[in-house]
Amino acid sequence: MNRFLFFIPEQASSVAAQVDLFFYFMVAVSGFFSLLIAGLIVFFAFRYHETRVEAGRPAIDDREHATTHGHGQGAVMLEIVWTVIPFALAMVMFAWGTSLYFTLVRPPAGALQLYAVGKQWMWKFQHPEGVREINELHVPLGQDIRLTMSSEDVIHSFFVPAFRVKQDVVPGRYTQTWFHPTRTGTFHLFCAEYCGTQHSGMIGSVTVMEPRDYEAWLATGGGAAVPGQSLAQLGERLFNERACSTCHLPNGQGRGPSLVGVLGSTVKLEGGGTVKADESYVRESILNPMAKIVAGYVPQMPTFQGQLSEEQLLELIAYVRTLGAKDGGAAPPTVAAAKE
Amino acid sequence: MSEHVVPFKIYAVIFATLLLLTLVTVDVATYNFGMMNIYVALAVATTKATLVILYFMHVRYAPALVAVFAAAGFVWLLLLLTFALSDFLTRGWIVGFMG
Amino acid sequence: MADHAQAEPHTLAPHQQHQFETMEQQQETSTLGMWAFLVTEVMFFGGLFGAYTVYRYLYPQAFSAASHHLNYIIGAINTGVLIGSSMTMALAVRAAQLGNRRSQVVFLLLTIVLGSTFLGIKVVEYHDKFVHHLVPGANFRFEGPRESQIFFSLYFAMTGMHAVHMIIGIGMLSTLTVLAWRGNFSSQYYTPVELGGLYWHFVDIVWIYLFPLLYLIRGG
Amino acid sequence: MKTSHALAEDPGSAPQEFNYLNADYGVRSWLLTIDHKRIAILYLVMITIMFSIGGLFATALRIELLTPTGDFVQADTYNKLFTMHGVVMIFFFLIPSIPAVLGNFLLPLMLGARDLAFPRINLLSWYIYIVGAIFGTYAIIAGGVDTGWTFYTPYSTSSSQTQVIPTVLAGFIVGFSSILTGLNFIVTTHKMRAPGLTWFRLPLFVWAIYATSLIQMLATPVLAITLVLLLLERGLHIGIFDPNLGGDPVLFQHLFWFYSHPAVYIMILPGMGVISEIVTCFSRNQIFGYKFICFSSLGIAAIGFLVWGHHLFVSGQSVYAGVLFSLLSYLVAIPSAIKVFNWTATLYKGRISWQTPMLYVFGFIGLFTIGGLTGLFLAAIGLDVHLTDTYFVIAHFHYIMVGGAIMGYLGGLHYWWPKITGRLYPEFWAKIACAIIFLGFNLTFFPQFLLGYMGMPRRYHAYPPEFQVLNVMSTAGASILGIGYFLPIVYLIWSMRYGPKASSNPWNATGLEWQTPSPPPTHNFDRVPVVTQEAYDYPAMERNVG
Repeated sequence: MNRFLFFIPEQASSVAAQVDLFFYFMVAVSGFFSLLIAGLIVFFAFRYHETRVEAGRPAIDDREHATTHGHGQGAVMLEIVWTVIPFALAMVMFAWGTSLYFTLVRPPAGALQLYAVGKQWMWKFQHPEGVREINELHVPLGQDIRLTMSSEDVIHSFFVPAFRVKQDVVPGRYTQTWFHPTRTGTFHLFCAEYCGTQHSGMIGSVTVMEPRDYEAWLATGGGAAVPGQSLAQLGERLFNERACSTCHLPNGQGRGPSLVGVLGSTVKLEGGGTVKADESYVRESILNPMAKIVAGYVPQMPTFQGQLSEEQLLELIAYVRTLGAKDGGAAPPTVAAAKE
Repeated sequence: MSEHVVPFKIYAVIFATLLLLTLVTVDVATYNFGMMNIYVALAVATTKATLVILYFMHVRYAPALVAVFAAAGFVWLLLLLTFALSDFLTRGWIVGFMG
Repeated sequence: MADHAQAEPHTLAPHQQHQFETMEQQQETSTLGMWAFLVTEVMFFGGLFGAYTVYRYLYPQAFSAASHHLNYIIGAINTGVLIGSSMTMALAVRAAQLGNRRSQVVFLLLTIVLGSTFLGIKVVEYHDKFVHHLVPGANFRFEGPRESQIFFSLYFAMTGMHAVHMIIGIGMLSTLTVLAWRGNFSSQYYTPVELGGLYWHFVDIVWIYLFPLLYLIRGG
Repeated sequence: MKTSHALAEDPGSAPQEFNYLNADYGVRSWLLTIDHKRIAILYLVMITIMFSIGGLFATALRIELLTPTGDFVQADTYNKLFTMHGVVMIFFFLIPSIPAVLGNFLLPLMLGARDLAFPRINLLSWYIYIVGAIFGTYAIIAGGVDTGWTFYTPYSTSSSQTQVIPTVLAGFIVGFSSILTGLNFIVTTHKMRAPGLTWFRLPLFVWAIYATSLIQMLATPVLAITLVLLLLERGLHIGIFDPNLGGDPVLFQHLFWFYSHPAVYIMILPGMGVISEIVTCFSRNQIFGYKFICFSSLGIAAIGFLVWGHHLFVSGQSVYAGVLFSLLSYLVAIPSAIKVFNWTATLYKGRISWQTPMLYVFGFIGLFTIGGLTGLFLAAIGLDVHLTDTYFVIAHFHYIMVGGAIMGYLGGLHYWWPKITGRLYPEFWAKIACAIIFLGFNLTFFPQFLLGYMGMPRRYHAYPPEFQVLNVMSTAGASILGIGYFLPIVYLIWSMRYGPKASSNPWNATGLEWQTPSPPPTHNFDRVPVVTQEAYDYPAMERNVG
């Protein structure tokens, strides 16, 4: 960035340049209208200042009189002009802004799936390979990255200015965001939703690495302890430990419905109605099993409210995800898979 | 003070209708019409409220301005409900949410 | 821009306030003011109805399950009682319009009695919920969906707010009864009774919606 | 027209006569008054105090932000400061500022009425305001509150350890003051107009106040009940907003912004009304597009109710609801644009004088234009993702509320000061103050747009060092702005005693309020005025001068 545009943060994601382009357009339009209005006011204020206009100047002729009164034909034309032109411009802004927004909220298929949990006042991240980080997030360059987020306490907001992404992290459900880093380096990570005393301390960094370096980093367990088990493996262990596996048999013959291929499918509910089985649905079904009963099953599952941490829930979901779709494939891509 | 004095008979008829509608709404609720139940219940309630407003509250005999005021609150409440629901009804629609 | 044309001195009728030109203007203004107030009341309850709508949409099964713990027979009886009180209130206003002091007082008293009956029945219902641990908070116990507590929270918030309005209404009616007894109103001036009536009918309307929304979620 | 012209030349308009200020003496005569003009003065005193308190909080905030590490106050103190700055400025200053002071004083005068429809309710509103202020002050003294003025759940209900309950009660109570004021104004406008004063002869200030009052009546009760639910949730944990019990915190945001976005228009619409009055008077011109301005006020009030979801673009609200709210937000921009163009066109071929109120008009139009246009950035849902909850938002709404609403308020206060007090303010000092405020304001808030795009989040006690230069500029601007605000308080109080006596119509303006002595008698008009002409017939007045 040159020094006149010092306030444009680094463009480190695929959408950053698009957002900035739209921003320049907005600045140009607003700048034009601001200068137009300011210029007219200054011009009129001098041109028609009382020292330049005689008091009791000759009566204005009728046509002009009507115009300056704001209800002649010319005046109505003016009103129409300055209603229609701003309206048209507003609709252009709306359309542009909305199409940009759809880019921002739709993660591309096959994105690398990472998890984040916000709590007062730190960010916890989990990689599918099991590596955990606090307030630092390492991601590979040039890859779509999807972040599924929840909060343990109050509302937080995941904000990386260099990526131009922001998404509130809401307790009790999952929200998501995605980005595609285009530049290696370390970038600010902020919490953007006020969350209490150390709100301004809930900051961290996102480090974008060459994929090769990222893999090496993962292999050493993020430079920390021994590389642990993958998220899905941890989830599978929980699935057995908490005896989920005794009822949710893969063949659908158990007391609970089979979870094979459930994530992403549409589930029929008892008493009519369906629900799209996303991560929030799986989460709700674990914590509050009575809320939505799958058609043909008896509501008998105990609640796990207060017995599982947000991280454990994410592990379980990572495991359920590996149970795959009905076509049998589609385990979440890891770095290696996505690179191919 | 030349307010319209409503005849007793009209009050009596309205009162009887209100009681009848209460019985109707209780009775209808014992059948399961699925989603229709709530619509029927709300339709009956709205009918009752309209009767109260028009006759007991004299809006039928009052200037148009009063009728506008009487309607305004309900219209605005509908705006609140509609636009708030625009969020909750469409949350599940997100295309490509699962990636 | 203006001429000072009207020169007649500003004399006030017995119940006329200084800012009004005529009694008629005063009466119309007061009525409009009451309606404006009722608009704000609709929006006040509107927030509760908004929360109710959203949660009923989100948790239909929990709401249905919880609603079965309300006695709809009692609710229906209470609805009848309240409609009856609206009827007597309307008749009290009519008596005021006709300048009939005696029936005015009688109907106002009847309205107070019916209103109090409603509140009495409500107390019995609240007591029942308390005994069965259905009051939201630390002592809430419910076999069934967790969100049932939200239903009961809204139930108490809505009916409680309604009851507060009833209590205010009864206080207001009592004042009106005393004034009517003293002969303050005539067929020429009965605005306070009329305004009291408008308020009372509004409280009735709120209940007309609360009853089916809270008590009658039987099927879906 | 001839009548008012004659009045303008009538010097002093019988200074010996009783007016509302000297009709009665003593504290009791003020505290128990039901005269709308005296109640306006009571409000003026209170909101000036509140503005000063809110200003002190702002000063502390700006000092704190001089350095990146945040070493002037602790983080918890900083959070309380910005929360109380917001609560005090919004609920206790901006919302009542123009309506309860200028509106209260002027509405009956402009309508040719003796008083508002319900004078006692008017006094009651002031007392409710006082009770709210007492709760607010208690909350401050008892340690303050740190939730932000938005009281977002679940932070406010289950996490914050501060004085949430008294603060929320303060907001709840003061809301009823606002509701009753709005109700009073609505009924007054409908029922108390002088003979001949039809809707399209009303001054535009009345239209603006009417539209404002509609919002106060329809939106504020929703805030009230939402705050009740918030109190219940905090006190009893009943689940309505608690995600652990199935509640949805986003629902709170919906209900809160159903009030709080229209509340923005409660703050700015009256300012727009003031501008319409002043711009036509000091350009000696008929207002351009009278009806367009009327309807744009109503349009803003109506559409303004349907845009609240643009505060929730990244909150987890549905994508489609977000798009809908974005579209409606663009629609509400159009009537504001119409107003700006009409004011500018009013200047054309006028005979403009640069009195202080007119300088405020110039400032208002410029700053409001920037504030409004940057609103378009935030309404663009794709751009809002980057900008929301950053300093860009802070800059935007301060351009509207400080650059717009407060400039309008100060302009109106100067314009009607001779009517309110019967004295003229010192023109020289007033112009100096206006210039200082304009410069200080821009220096304070323009850098914040840049900070916002750079990514500095709002409500940050400490920040990365690269944001420091702009923050120092902003603080420098704020100290200039502080001086600018201090000056009017001094010279206006001075003028009440030492200012030259004002005639009944010092600006030679149209409008019924100028046809009664300055200050007006208790019952406003000796005889009920009859209106025979449209508002703002300045050209006819000009011809008479010639």
